[in-house]
Amino acid sequence: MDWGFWLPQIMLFSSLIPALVIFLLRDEQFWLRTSLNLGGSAVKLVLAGIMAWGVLAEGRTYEASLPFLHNQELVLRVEPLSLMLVGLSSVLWFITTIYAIGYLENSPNRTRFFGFFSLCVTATIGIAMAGNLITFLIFYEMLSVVTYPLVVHRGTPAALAAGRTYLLYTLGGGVLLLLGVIWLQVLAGPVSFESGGAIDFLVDDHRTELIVIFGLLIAGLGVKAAIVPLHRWLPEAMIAPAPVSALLHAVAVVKAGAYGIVRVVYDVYGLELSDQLNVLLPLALFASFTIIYGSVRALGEFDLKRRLAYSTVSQVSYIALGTALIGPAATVGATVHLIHQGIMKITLFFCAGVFAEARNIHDIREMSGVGRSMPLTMSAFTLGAFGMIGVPPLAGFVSKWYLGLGSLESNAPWVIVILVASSVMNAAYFLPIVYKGWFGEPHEEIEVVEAERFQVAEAPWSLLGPALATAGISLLAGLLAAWAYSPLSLAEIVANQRMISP
Amino acid sequence: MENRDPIPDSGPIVRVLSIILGVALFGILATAVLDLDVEATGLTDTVMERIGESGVDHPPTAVLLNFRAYDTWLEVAVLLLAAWGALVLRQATRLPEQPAARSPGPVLDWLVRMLIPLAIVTGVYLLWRGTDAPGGAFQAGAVIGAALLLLRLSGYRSIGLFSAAWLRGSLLAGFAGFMAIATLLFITGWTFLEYPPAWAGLIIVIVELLITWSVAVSFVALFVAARPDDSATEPVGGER
Amino acid sequence: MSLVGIWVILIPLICGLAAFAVGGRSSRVIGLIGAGLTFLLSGLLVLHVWQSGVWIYQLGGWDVPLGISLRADGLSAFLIGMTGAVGLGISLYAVRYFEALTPGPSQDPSAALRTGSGRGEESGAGDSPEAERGGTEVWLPGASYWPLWMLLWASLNVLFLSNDIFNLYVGLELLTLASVALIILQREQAAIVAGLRYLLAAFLGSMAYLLGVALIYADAGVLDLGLLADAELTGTATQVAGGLMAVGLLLKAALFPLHFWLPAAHSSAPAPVSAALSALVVKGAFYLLIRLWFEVFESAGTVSVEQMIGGLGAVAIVVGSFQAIRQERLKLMIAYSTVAQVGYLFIMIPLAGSFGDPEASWRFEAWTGGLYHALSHGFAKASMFLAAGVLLSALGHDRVWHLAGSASRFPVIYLSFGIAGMSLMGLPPSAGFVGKWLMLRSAVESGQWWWVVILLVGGLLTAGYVAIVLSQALQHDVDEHTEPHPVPKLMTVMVFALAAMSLLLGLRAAEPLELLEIGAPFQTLMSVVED
Amino acid sequence: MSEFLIYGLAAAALFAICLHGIITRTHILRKILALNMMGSAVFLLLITIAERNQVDGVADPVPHAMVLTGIVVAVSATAFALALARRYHAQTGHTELHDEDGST
Repeated sequence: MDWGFWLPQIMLFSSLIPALVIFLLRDEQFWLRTSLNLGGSAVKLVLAGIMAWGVLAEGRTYEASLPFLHNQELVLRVEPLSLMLVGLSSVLWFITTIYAIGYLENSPNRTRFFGFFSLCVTATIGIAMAGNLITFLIFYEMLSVVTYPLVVHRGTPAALAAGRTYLLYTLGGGVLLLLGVIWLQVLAGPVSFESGGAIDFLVDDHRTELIVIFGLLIAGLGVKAAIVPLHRWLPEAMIAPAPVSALLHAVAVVKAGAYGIVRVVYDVYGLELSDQLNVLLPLALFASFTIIYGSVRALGEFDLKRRLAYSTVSQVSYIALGTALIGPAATVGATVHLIHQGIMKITLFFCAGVFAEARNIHDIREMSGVGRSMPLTMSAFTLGAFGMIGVPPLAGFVSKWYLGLGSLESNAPWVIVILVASSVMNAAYFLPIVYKGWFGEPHEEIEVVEAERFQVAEAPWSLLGPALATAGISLLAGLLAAWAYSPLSLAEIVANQRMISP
Repeated sequence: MENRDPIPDSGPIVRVLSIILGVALFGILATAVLDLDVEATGLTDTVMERIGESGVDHPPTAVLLNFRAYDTWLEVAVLLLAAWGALVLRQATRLPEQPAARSPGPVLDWLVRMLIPLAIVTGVYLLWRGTDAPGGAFQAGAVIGAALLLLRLSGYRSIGLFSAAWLRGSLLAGFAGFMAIATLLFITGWTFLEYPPAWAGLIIVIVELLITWSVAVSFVALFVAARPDDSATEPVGGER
Repeated sequence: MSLVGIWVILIPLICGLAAFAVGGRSSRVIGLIGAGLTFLLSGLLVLHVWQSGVWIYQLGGWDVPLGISLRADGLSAFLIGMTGAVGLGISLYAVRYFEALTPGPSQDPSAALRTGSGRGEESGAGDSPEAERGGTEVWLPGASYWPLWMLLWASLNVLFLSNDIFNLYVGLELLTLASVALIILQREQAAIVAGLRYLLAAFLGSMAYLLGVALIYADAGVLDLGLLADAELTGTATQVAGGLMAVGLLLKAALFPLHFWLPAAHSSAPAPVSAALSALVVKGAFYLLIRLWFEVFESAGTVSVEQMIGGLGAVAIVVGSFQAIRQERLKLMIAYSTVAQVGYLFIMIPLAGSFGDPEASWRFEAWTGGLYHALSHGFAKASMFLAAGVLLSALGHDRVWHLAGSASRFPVIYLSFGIAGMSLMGLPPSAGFVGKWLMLRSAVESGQWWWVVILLVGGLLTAGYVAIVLSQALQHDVDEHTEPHPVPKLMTVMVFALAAMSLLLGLRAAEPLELLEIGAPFQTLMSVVED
Repeated sequence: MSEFLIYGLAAAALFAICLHGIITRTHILRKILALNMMGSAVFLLLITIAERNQVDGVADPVPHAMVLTGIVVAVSATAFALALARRYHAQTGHTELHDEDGST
């Protein structure tokens, strides 16, 4: 049996099949559904481990090509860059599944929720493993569609309105991407992802077209990556249940956009060609503006999830910014942030969900003193927040460090200013929460029962555990950054493959 | 329809536009007609060369029932569908008797007694002539159908006598008979819709007979079934 | 094996006639057998063409031009295959659908399915004398449905296989009459008007087509498509004939502004009939137009005419979609969606037409893209109409604004609706995406940017009406006062199966696309050039 | 002017007139009649063609056959349309096509 061919497919099916079976179940069939979910995500996790071993230790590449159109195949390929997103989604899906089971117990329409949830993971994994542009496009669009039912899951008018906004943005982005992909394929034939890009032969005859296509592709991807001015759907979509916000809107959906940008710049155009076409500076400017704008807006939000959402807007653009800088350190910073941002942000969203569930806290002004009754949750939150700010030795620090190095390498010192400004603002919107949570006076409602005032009353383990786990991972990712299998090492491999002399 | 009010037609603008359209269409069609060759032979020679193999002498009949039998077969299906559609419209499996059966007057009675046999003879003659002169199943069917209708209209029992199965059988006979013969021959190894040369004449006559009967009954069924149900004969709420 | 092309016409006819002859409840057994066999035969025909290439058969053993020939190339097989699969799905659905209509001792009369004219429903029974009902035999809509549906199916196969322009006229009429008879099956007032209008429009279309046939015969002296294609006609008479036939077929295919008859006709019929009309019958006229346009009138076409037809398609997309968004009844919305989707099909004409380089590969790409879109629309639209039928029979209405919250009661129905909607929007992974992808590629390659814009905007407009339905259904507040009637599971399964097909055909399009290449008009053009 | 052209042009004119009738007449019966007549125009053209194509006094039988087939088809459609129209009239009392859209 040719494992290189089958593993990527099994990887897809490990979430697709549970999704399809779950749709056939009734809401009450809790155990069957839960075992399907956990089983699927466990299988996926194991497969991701096997492939990580294969890719990192044995230098293998897993690839499956399936016929699709004339001379156009669907390609699933696992190499270091895809492994980053594959690994991230597999680990986080497993953790989020546990969290979601705890979170959605007894709420209506669970079958629908978990079915679409697994479909979203399938789409994300597909995006991660896409070996050519059309495969990427297919899963990218699939992700847009299958997230919609999750956004409107609560079925309230606000959720439906958010769903409309979401659809409008993502479908609109999809149209731009589709046009870009088709145009590029018409010029270049089927485009597969190759380190360093494979379309430089077009530059002499089709320079302007290539620039326009780049704009279309980035605009289409920028919607999901929430680059200003295409970001508006993200805060709206926070109406969704916490596991959705956590996995999808902190990780899967925005990462799909950011990952797409990384792919387009590195593996479709290639840094050299992108540089030659002068398209990187505009991308860097948009990304920088988004970083600042997101932070400023986050400062102004008092709803916890919305503040986190604007923080996501800001943080995800680090990836685009790093991609737009030429130099190995910047590449390392950009790709490692794919993972780091995901782990840190999901921790924060998990905690936000816990606060909302256990204490009905939605506004940060209500968080005063919550650390006293929920110290573990608050610790996880603190770790996530410090990571976001970039406090050493947490994961966020590593990302920012490499991005800073990269900006020097590529003679763009102004980027340092952006990074510093953003970190200051990160601190400005996270530290007050952390401070209040630990040291603020507990809220009146909790004061009602004086005896319980300092009593520890954490949320159930199914909610707390995942938050602690991801917080731990984000700590380890920073501490063990030098380990051969850390995200950082992986990012260095990725960067080495795509290295060009600046 | 009982409406005797002047019938309003479309307004002047539509009329003018329609006239312009009509004139333009005529212009276009006339150009096409003028473009056609005034002399040509079409498929005349081709048909005449092979008519000996067809089993009949009259060229159109040869084309209809042999060379292009497929057309004819399907056309019987079209008629069947129309009659059937009318039955659907009535939601009935058989047709009613004349609602108020009244005794025909002596003159009508005499006329009917004279005309019915005459019509049947005419029909059979038309059918018979079809092999070597204009005529054939449809003309014959129309005449016999008219006879059935005449019976009905003058108060005799005709189509209403048919049981549901008989009615269906009669409507189906032409199409199904044609199909049965063709399918049997096809199963036994002949090309679909090919007749063994020796039997061609006979097969054509059988098919024509069946079609005649189906055509006659279909016409009557269409006429009778088109009549709305008696309870619904009066317009609901009058005109407009 | 080589005779499967005959059987695929004969079997539905035989079963239709048998169902008619038997009548009553047993007709559905025969109908089902017919559907199963026809499905199998359609599959065999596809296989045969796939393996042995173009199939030609001289009926009655008379060579053309004297006789009529049947011909199955990739395109015919493609559409017969689609008809087979969609037809089987519709048939299985219809078994249960019409069962519920059958008055029986155990059945609550109010449980009868409604076709949803939305107003003034006439009591079906009791307004004609008992004697007329044939004693023991009772009038059953199902008993008439099966034979008519089998005949409709057969006439589609007749159409897809015929290679003779006059025979195609007879086939078209067969199709029209079967469709109208099915529309009026429950003879609600709305259906009668719609059926009458449809019949008149189709009749007018047939007359235009027939006049075209007469002119062509006068000019070329033959009726066989193959011979006509070889004759490479270019004269004025041919051009006029082509125009007449095209207008006639456009009327039957309901291209804007000749679509006026479609929404009422497709929405007032019983659900299995609506599905067949929108998914299959419209494709019949479309198929014939494509055949004639690219094979017979190939050399007579001009860029301006092609662009004009494409323009009508574009207007159809925009107007149809906006009308669909405005509709308050689900079935009407779906019917207007057909108007818009038909517009998509006709964008193929300018793309595959004579714009730019006549030897360019984009022409073939657009041709396959348009046909793939037809395929995807076939499955997706059938699923949508059947889904609407389920909702209508369960809730007793199909008013879009009163579907709130019904997604939790009919999850599979809405899932299928969503999948079918994806296919209509052209979102991957779906068959609609493949069609749209190919057409877009062709438009970009040939530099016809205006069609790119239309194709993309059309997808978003489609999303508009699909999202209206889904967001209503996903609402939390349930807008329902009465418990919905239980709906047989098989109906739901069929809705899902058809939607799933529209998805699966988008995941593996290589083989169907290869099938289309067999005997395709552009290939013959290319081989002629090579010689 | 040859006989062929006279009849051919007459057929063309009849066809155009019938189209005018279909568009402008609102009474269903008249529409149906106009459609039926339109068929006659086509049949006239076909017969003219058959006459033109004659060889040794034998007219081309193929158009003849087409006319015969066409007549049956047209009669069937006409009869069915009439049945529908009568039903419609009985149900509504209208002699013109009406529906929600108000279009004709």
